[in-house]
Amino acid sequence: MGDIDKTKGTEPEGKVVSRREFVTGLGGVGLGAVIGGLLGQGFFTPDKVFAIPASGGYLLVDTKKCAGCTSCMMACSLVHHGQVNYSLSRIQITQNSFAAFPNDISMAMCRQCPFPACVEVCPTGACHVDTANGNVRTVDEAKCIGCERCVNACPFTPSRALWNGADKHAQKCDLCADTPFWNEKGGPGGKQACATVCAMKAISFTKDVPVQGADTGYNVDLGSTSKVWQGFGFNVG
Amino acid sequence: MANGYAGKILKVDLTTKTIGEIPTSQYEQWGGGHGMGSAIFWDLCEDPTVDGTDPKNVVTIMAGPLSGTLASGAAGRTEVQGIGLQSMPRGWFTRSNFGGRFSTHLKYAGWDGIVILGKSDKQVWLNIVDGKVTLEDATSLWGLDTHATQQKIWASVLGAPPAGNWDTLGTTRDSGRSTQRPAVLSAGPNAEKFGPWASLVHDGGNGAGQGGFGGVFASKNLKAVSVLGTGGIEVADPNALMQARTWLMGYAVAGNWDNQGKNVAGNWPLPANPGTASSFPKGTALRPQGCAGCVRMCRCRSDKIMGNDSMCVDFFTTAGATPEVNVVWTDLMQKLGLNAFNLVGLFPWLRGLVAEGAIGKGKAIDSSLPFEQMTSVAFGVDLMNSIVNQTDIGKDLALGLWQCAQKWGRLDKDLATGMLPLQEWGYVHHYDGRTEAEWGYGCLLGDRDINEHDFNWICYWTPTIWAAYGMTPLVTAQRMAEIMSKQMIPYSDEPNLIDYSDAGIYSETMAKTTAWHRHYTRYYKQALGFCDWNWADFVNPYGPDFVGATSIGEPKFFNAVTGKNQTFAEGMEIGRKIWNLDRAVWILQGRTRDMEVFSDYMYDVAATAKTPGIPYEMPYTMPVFENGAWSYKSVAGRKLDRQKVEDFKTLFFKLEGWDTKTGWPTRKTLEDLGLKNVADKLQGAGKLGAA
Amino acid sequence: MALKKVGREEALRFTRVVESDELRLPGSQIAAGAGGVFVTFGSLAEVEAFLVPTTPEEILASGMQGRLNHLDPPSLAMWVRDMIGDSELADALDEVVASGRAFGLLVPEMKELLAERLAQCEAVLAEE
Amino acid sequence: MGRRLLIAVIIVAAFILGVIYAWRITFIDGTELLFDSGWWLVLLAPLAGILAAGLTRRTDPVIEGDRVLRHDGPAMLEHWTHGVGTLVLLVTGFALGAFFIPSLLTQRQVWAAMNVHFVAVVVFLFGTFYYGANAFMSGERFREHLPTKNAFKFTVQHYGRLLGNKKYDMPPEEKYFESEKLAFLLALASTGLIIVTGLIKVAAHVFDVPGWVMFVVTPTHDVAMVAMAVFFVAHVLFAAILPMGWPMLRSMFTGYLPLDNAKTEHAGWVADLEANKPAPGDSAS
Repeated sequence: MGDIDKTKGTEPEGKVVSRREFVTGLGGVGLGAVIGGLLGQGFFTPDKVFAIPASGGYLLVDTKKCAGCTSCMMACSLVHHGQVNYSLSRIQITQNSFAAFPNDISMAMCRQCPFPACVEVCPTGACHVDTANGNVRTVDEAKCIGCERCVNACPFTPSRALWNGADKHAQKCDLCADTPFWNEKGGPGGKQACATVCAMKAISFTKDVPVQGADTGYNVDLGSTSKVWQGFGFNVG
Repeated sequence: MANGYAGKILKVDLTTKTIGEIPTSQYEQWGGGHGMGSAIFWDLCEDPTVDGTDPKNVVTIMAGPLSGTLASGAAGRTEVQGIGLQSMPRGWFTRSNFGGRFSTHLKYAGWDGIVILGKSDKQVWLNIVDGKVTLEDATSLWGLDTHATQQKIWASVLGAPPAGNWDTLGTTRDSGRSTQRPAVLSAGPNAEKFGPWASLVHDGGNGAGQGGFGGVFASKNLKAVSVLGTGGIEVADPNALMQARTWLMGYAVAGNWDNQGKNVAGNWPLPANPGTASSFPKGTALRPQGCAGCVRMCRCRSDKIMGNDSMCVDFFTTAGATPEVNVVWTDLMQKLGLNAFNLVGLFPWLRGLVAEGAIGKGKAIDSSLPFEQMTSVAFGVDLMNSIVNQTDIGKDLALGLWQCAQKWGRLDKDLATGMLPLQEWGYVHHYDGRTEAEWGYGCLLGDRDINEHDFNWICYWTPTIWAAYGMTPLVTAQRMAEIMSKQMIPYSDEPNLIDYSDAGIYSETMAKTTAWHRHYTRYYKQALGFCDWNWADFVNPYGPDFVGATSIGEPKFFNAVTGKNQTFAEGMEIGRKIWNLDRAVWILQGRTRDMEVFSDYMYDVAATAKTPGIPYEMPYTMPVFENGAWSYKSVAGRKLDRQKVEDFKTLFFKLEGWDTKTGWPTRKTLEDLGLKNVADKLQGAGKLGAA
Repeated sequence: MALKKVGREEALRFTRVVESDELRLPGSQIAAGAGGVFVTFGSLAEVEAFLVPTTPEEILASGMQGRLNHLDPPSLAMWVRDMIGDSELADALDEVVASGRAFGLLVPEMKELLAERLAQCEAVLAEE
Repeated sequence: MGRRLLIAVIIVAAFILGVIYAWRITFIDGTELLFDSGWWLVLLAPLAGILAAGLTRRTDPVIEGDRVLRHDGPAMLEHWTHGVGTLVLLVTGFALGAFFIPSLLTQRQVWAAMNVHFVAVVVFLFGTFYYGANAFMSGERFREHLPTKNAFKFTVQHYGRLLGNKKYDMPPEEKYFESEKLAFLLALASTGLIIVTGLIKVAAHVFDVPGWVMFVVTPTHDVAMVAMAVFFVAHVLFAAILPMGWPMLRSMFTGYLPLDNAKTEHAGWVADLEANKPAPGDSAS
């Protein structure tokens, strides 16, 4: 520091640290602290272990009972968003009239995975396990930054986490824990709109972890034991 | 505005290739569907007297406020209107209606309906993805069947065959996404060549068959309409809609799976249960399949891709033809886009001609079709192909049944005997106007075979089946009459509305029944889209004391979705208004009272077999009120009396406020309905009814 | 009930299809959705195939797909006697009809009789 | 001069490389979000700015013959880092889709925009805190930006004249126009808001910030962005688009303003400099 520091002149008498010294110190020390901290963390703290509680409930679907009426999709968007809208539905039914039963319909419901990739990859904790609602895996819209990692991370097709282009956030099945347009208690402890409106009883709710079957659904039979069902003679379980 | 409407109606002029829109609010008073369609046709069709193939013909494909919602049965229907090619002596302004996913996607794409004007100079198909509407080249699709066409269009809209993944429609992150296949409505191969037979087919087997709209499409050089919607429809009261839905499920198997004591087989069944296997070969693995938002699921999909989405008369059958044969015929019929109901009438006619020795190799009507094996797969296949390719008798049949009979010089003869079962307007006999009066009158005073089973299921089918086994229904005829009178607002004070006795079918009460049916179906079924196999729900095993959902259910859904506060009676009044507007169109087309007569066999031949020496009557048991008491009685073998039918028409016209001489509405009637402009136009044409 | 054995030319007669100028047996196939159509039969085999034992519950539970294949039992007996010339079968049918029960309840027995006769004829014709 | 150019080149190169890296990383490895992996840079950048300020020696404005030294090197550094950073932040920010505005980017481009946003954040924070620290050290460099009692009178006079109203003559503006000083307040406020809310948004990548906080923070960030955009557009308009600003624009590269231009535009300031009393901002020569 070759030249004369005039700042002293502007300092009150008796002051031991000049503003410049303070600024320089703050910058230097802060810089050091952050880098040190980072290195320290890098070296000494072990990687965070990813461990989360199981969901308090699951949607169970029987693809062979699905009639493809998509009422579940309409109900899902209706109770969550106040509108009927396939693209906002957290359960997706896809069908092809020209395919052979049972491959003509697939039911894409969220499985509330034990190790939810969508939650794991979320950079901001927006996609999280909602401990207040039976550990259902859901998205806190306010925290979503729109990176769509959850959408891409879902191992199933179509992705169970979906992008809401209108409100610009990801969303997924919350087992109806948060349904502002429906006067029913939802969530693992309550009712689910899709199961409520399903005329074929192809969707039901269970609290025990179902056996994760193929992408098309679980290997379950929700109806054929019913005498009514048998009366129709579909020749399928 | 959360009222169930998308807010705009798509207007496509094929001549000028211009895409426009009409604000839905302009037609909201008509409810939707048929009401809006008729009003739009009235406003936009310069000349309703032209033929259906004329570029001036206006075709509307309408959804309604309930389309795409959870309003069961109403969510999935789409109403098609325009001047048809099928009816005789002229193509009346007519309607047809199909199920599936089409109106749902139309609404989600932001449209309450489609209006098609003019004629394209090139073969095109209409591509709708949300707000983006384009006309695409259809030359490569023109000769394809309806199924192939749909699959080609799916791949074209999505850029690749559907993979069940999220497709981004548009380029940006926030443009719409969907996992769904576009909903496509397609005409058959070169449908212009067999117009009166040509239907419009959506998915596997949702067809708008009657009227020949496939031919109308083709005449406009339009092959298909595809729509994919990634948006939504805001509902006025979502919670009320959820409640209405679960409430209605209580009236169906859907809400009573565990109710073994009351299951359908053990009690009075519903008009539509989950699709049944009875039309399929034994052992076929099936799923029930339903239109968007349904609770009934009346169709099936099979493990052999047979009869997918088809139902009812799609499995048109002829004696001895096994299900194995029928499903093959059904799928071919759907692919070719042929009207199943014409085939239903064609078979008995051909059988008669064969029995007469009038048709066959070297016969008066020369044909090399294998008539010796009419129940074989081959016969049906050859027959249908002959119509579509205009080969053999197909080149005459393709003109339409009536026209063909005329060409063969058989029309009067075969209509007199009923061997050619065209009950009225050249439409194939469906339910028998001689016995089930409201059905016959409805057709005669309208434009087509009504195909509305509201009374049919409860008053005819169920009693008849029980009677065939020597049993009576669990609901007495008297109880049935009580229940239905209560529901048949505004005629609830009339106790004898379902009296099908020999006297009853000509009575003023039957005029009221017929009027109620016309008004109810025009609004609730064809404007709001309530499905024929869900509604009217008069008598229901799950309802309190067997009382069905009708008159409570319809407004419940309508009000939940639209936020309006409409009563059932107000809806019936809109139905009357629509019915009068349609009447006005027919009148401009040349309708007069004296045209409204059944084919001769309805008056001269009882509903009996035509085998001399062997008496036979088709079973027909219905409720009658005779000698002060209700009962279920066989009314089979009844003929109609010409004069009494004419007297009935007079009663009916009086009731409707129409000129009894001409059957034309009076100015007062029209103005009371707020149809002054209609009255003026009729007057201008010199066709206003005299007060 | 048991029908007497039939000889070869009887078997040929009973299994014949009536000529196009002969009387055919009328019946109807009525369907919930599609309405009713008249049908006629020219042989025992056709009639046998047409008769479907079922119950009203089954038919009604089939919703719009429900169908009833119907013919007039006395006429059937008459036609079998006059056109097919099988008086024994005709008598047996008359006996069934005589019970006065409704059509639907007669179907199984009528079908059984026709089937039995047709089986006999088949067996006889198969011998040579 | 050479040293200054070198620094400039280095900084510009670093920035460009950063942007390129941000873009490439997005398309090579779609899971890489710099706000995740590099959040700590967001902490280092301001501290680096502060430290740099502490080590910086300033040269005060002085008349050299027919030109006036208006901006020393550090002034240009803080201006351009802050300015270019802001520009990139605004562009990427809007591209990401503020409020109800839909993003016009594909999913991948959204990633890229986020990563480029990150790089700009680092540059912006460095520059902004570098200025902040400088201002902190020399009250005058801060004060000279603040409006005086003349604010209203001068502004009316100044722009009245610009608009060709002869009854006004050019007011004796200081180093900064009174109007600029007014705008400075807006810039100050919006910058402050953006930085605070922005840091919270970054923190959300590291800590579990409650949803309700983000519910407030995100819209606030957007509002501040709009305010900043308004200021930015006005600034560019007056300083770069309109011809009257061109000499000033040039001086932001050369450091010098033609004396006569300064005399007409900043009479008050030149008078001070000529009066040769300790010039305003003469706190660090």
